[in-house]
Amino acid sequence: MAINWFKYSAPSTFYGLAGKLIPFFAWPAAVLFAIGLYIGFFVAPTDAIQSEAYRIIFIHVPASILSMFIYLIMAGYAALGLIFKTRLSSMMATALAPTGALFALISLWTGALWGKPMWGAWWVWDARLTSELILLFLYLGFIALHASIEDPRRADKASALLAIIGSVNVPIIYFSVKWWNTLHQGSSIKFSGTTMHVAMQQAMFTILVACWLYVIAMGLARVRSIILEREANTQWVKELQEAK
Amino acid sequence: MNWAEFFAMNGYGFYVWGSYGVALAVIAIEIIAVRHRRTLALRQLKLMNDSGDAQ
Amino acid sequence: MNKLTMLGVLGLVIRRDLLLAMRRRADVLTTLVFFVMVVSLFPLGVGPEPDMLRKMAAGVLWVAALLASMLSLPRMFSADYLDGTLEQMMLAPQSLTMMVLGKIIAHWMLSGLPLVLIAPVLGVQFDMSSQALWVLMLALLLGTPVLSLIGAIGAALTLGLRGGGVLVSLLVLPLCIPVLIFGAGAVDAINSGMSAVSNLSLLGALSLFALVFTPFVAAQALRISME
Amino acid sequence: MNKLTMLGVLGLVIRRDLLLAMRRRADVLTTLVFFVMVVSLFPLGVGPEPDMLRKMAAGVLWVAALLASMLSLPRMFSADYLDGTLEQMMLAPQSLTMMVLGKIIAHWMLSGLPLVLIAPVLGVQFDMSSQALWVLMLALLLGTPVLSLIGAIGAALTLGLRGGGVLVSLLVLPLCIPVLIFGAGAVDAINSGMSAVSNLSLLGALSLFALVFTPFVAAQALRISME
Amino acid sequence: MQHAFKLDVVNLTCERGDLSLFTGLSFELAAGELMQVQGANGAGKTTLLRTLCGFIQPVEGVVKWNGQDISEWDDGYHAQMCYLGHLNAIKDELSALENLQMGAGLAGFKVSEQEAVNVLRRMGLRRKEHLPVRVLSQGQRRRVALSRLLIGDAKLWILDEPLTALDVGAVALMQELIGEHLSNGGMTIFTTHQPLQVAGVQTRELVLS
Amino acid sequence: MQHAFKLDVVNLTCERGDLSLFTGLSFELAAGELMQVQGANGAGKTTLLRTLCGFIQPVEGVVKWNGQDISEWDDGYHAQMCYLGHLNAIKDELSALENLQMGAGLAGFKVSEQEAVNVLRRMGLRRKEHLPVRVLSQGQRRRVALSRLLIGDAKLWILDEPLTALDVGAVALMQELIGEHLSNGGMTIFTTHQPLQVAGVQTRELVLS
Ligand code: HEM
Ligand SMILES: Nc1ncnc2c1ncn2[C@@H]1O[C@H](COP(=O)(O)OP(=O)(O)OP(=O)(O)O)[C@@H](O)[C@H]1O
Ligand SMILES: Nc1ncnc2c1ncn2[C@@H]1O[C@H](COP(=O)(O)OP(=O)(O)OP(=O)(O)O)[C@@H](O)[C@H]1O
Ligand SMILES: [Mg+2]
Ligand SMILES: [Mg+2]
Repeated sequence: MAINWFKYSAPSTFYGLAGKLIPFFAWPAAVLFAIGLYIGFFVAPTDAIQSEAYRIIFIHVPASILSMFIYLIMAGYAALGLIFKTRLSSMMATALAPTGALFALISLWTGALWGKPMWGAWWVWDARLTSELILLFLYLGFIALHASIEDPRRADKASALLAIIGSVNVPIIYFSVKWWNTLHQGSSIKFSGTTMHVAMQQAMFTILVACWLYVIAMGLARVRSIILEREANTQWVKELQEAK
Repeated sequence: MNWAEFFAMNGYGFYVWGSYGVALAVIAIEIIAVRHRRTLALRQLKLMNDSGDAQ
Repeated sequence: MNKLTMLGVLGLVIRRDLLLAMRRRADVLTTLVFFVMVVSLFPLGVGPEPDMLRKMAAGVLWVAALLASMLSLPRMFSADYLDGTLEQMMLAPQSLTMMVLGKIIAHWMLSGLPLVLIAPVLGVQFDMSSQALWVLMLALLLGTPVLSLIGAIGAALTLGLRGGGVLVSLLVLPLCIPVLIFGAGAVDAINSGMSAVSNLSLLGALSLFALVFTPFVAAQALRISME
Repeated sequence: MNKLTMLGVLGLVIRRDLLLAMRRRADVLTTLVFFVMVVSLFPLGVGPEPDMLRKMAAGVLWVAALLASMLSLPRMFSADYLDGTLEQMMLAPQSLTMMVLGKIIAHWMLSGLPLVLIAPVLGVQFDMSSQALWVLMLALLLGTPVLSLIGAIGAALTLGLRGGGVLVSLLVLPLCIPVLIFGAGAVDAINSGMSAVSNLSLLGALSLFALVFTPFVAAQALRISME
Repeated sequence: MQHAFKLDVVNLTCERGDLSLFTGLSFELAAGELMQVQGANGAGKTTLLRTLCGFIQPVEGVVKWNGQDISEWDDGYHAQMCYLGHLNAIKDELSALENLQMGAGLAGFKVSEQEAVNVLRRMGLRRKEHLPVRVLSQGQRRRVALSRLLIGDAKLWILDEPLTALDVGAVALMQELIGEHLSNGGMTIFTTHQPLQVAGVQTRELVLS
Repeated sequence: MQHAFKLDVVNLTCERGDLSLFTGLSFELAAGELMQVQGANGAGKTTLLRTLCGFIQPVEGVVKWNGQDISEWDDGYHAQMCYLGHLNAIKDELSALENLQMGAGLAGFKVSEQEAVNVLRRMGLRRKEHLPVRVLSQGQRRRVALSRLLIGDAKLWILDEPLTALDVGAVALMQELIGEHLSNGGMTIFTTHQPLQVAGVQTRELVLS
């Protein structure tokens, strides 16, 4: 059956669709979170080297991975919006940015709390850590630019351009940071390469999936508000039952 | 294993619970913020609808 | 009926500037993020050795705070100048000094206070001890108002001049060097096991002194710039 | 008759911007003096040990160069925007990309080039070796154009926004980090007895890459901002 | 109100750069009077009005309010005058309503939301009260600025090209407002390149070179 | 000059923010014609003129120059038009003369100093040619901006409130200039809140809501 994608890319149709979809992502996310945490804390055994501290990994790694993926998806949506002038994709980009920034923040925070017992320092200027920090700056730049421009159409286009340039730059930044760090040989501390227990892998993977679902649910929920704000003057929004 | 031991996390309690606590708190805040934004949007709409009818 | 009390004027101006800032929250955040960013650039330029970073930390944080305050200075009066509001303020039957003080306080709350609050997090990145972190915060709390107060004079003098942004830094930075020295000195003192009290009390004295004299001077500077 | 050649446009815009800058020499000087001042603040904040200063030198100089360029960025388009000249430029029957390139080149000549020339003098203050000074100059010569080029995009995107000054740093600084790393890296390599060639050629590559792509992107950003 | 209000300009001389704009200018303005300052572009109209406000120090001569030099008045002079220049003195980020309330607050008045809304409606800004001023057109912005005249009880209005960007309806409204102000014992001095007639009042004309 | 010049506006719809300003607007303008866009403050006059320049993308409809959509013209359209907006597009630091020469240069013309001085004199700026524009009065600055019209051979003039801040003499001059432009086969579309009559030409009127 052919689905009319264009129909769903109109904010008016998508608004309702998103509303129906949210529970299908939100509830599984909550359940998987719970399961993942259970496995992580009660099934997975204590690590030989890191003792209990390693359990931070179950939230740290998914948050790190997602913060990077969300940037790519956001830039992709923004580019779509810029090139094909589909308002909905621009709105999706705006809706995803805060969640992405949040995951970057969680990654930094949990990483710092892990680093203290493992390395004896809250923070070291390691390549991975540094590029994660820069990623957070890129998110903040995107959000700040969008927020500073009153006219939503201009805001969409301008921040889309920024996101695209950012994603071209991310690899360059990543490699330069990596190179900078290895060149200096500053800290002798490295990520230890322990092989993981199956239960550990299961816990981490479950939480990763839960986070994915959570991101989707959040994106949809936020985009619904954005649609309401931007289309406030259209007939269909005025006729919405919720606004009565 | 008893609960006290569990929460102590073998001396790493502060780090482990600090991570999960903040992560969950941040997620909770985000959920609240998204809800709040929707409420605000709807309230604004209602205001506009009402004033529009008045005119 | 036509006169507000001195405090009334002060409150009105502060409320007004905070309201305007709330309308563009991005403004407040940008100063903060700029601060964070400048501080984080240093390790990238200097290299990641923790030892060296720890030694530099106080200096870097203070220089970054100085720069962040400088950058937010031009905004103190320029928007009001460009749209004519400043003209109207000078015509208002109220004390201009009080209005200027109000604008300075609002400026500090928006540009100085956030730096004080975020500084410990950045200090941690440089591996500072927790005692040093407390002293750092205290020093910033006492020192940043001086930056806003002295900065107001610079901002008033460069009003309406092109290139004002950099020009104001040029005028104000040299005057703020004592703040930098005492501020960074306080942290260094703690690090080398001495007491930070003398540095901190010097900062406090600077702050009080500036509070008493600069608003009046800045008001005069505004009058000169408006002629 | 009505068309200038591409190079004709480029030359006209550069000449025009340089003429304007000459009318307000203060602008050019302020960027330079800001650079000098930031660099000189560090020894005050960090303390005078020569060993440590020598190690920091390249990093501090590069960070200061980055900040000085950021500060001069908002001026790249904003004056033309505010008085309507930019509008007229977009209506001119000439390639906007070329005009933007002209403005970028003029900006670099006024804000990047002076830094390159003064840097050795400052390097001496930090007790840098003469070889390191040469590499520093070369690195700045290759790196500062990138700052102007990427900066142009930021300046165009934030055109007409309040708080533009800090906002543009926020957008552009993270993107300029590779320049900082390679630039400071080149000097460090020399200092630790290695060759700076790879760092310098990476900088050159960045420069070329930016030269090819950014003027067009900045022109698009301008169009977006003018709508 | 011990005595009627009066503005005296005695033997005023102003220069800008090395150009002498006017010399030995004298006139007085009493309650109920309307004066138009005329002159070609660059004649010095704006300069004169800004001198009356006290922004510019005259090279020679004095401006007196109720017999006393304005530079010797405390804030008493400013409390009784209202100046409207080329610039609108409104904040793009604030709504028309907030702008009016803030402006009045700085001038020392507390204005309730209802009063402010009424004033804005009178100025033809119905349904624009809550929009940020940024999105208003040139003429609408000028109207917001002008609405400040209707708040407070300034006796002396000093208006520099008040009709700029105003459409026909708004011009008529301004004439009406100035008429009311005059009949309440106020006085007005203004410049404009468009004709401005107020019913029942003889406009005095001051022509600069 | 294969055929006469023509501007067609077909079924134009423009929105600002969430406000629909005009819908289905159509008209055409031929050589020698003069059109005044009228409307109250905020009616959308500026928006219309900026759409004709191509700054604003219309929500619907097209603007055609000589039969071709202006967004499809390369620079050919811009070479044949001259827009003058609310902003003067002049540099405070430069003298009137330099401003004129630079402006012409960007538009692709080389103007000798003598020609430029003549144009400025025609605009009533004798003896102001070498002053930095910063010190000129509002009206004098506007005159500098307007003098750009006299350079080059744009067929289509788009003028947004050209008479702002001009005194009576300058208004008369503008009427004369527009008259000449029209009789040379040019066309003009403008907005103004002041009356503007050109001898021997019937002004067409376009009224926005
Ligand atoms: C780009 C973002 C990041 C990614 C993809 C990431 C990924 C990972 C992964 C996969 C591990 C487990 C690897 C192993 O066991 O060897 C790990 C461990 C760790 N991460 Fe991260 N991380 C990121 C950012 C951070 C940050 C920002 C911090 C600190 C602030 C941090 C601190 C740590 C620590 C302390 C460990 C444990 C190291 C060890 O096992 O010795 N990470 N991270
Ligand atoms: N971003 C926006 N959001 C909402 N309304 C807007 C926005 N931008 C412009 N407007 C409205 O668009 C209308 C048209 O403005 P425009 O500047 O075209 O008017 P105008 O006819 O030139 O008026 P004037 O004679 O006052 O110059 C105004 O009512 C203005 O309030
Ligand atoms: N610093 C200066 N140096 C030289 N001349 C100056 C300076 N400042 C102003 N002028 C001149 O002073 C004159 C008076 O300007 P003013 O703004 O008062 O004129 P105006 O009557 O308001 O004109 P308009 O009708 O155009 O607004 C102008 O001719 C201007 O060129
Ligand atoms: Mg004037
Ligand atoms: Mg208009």
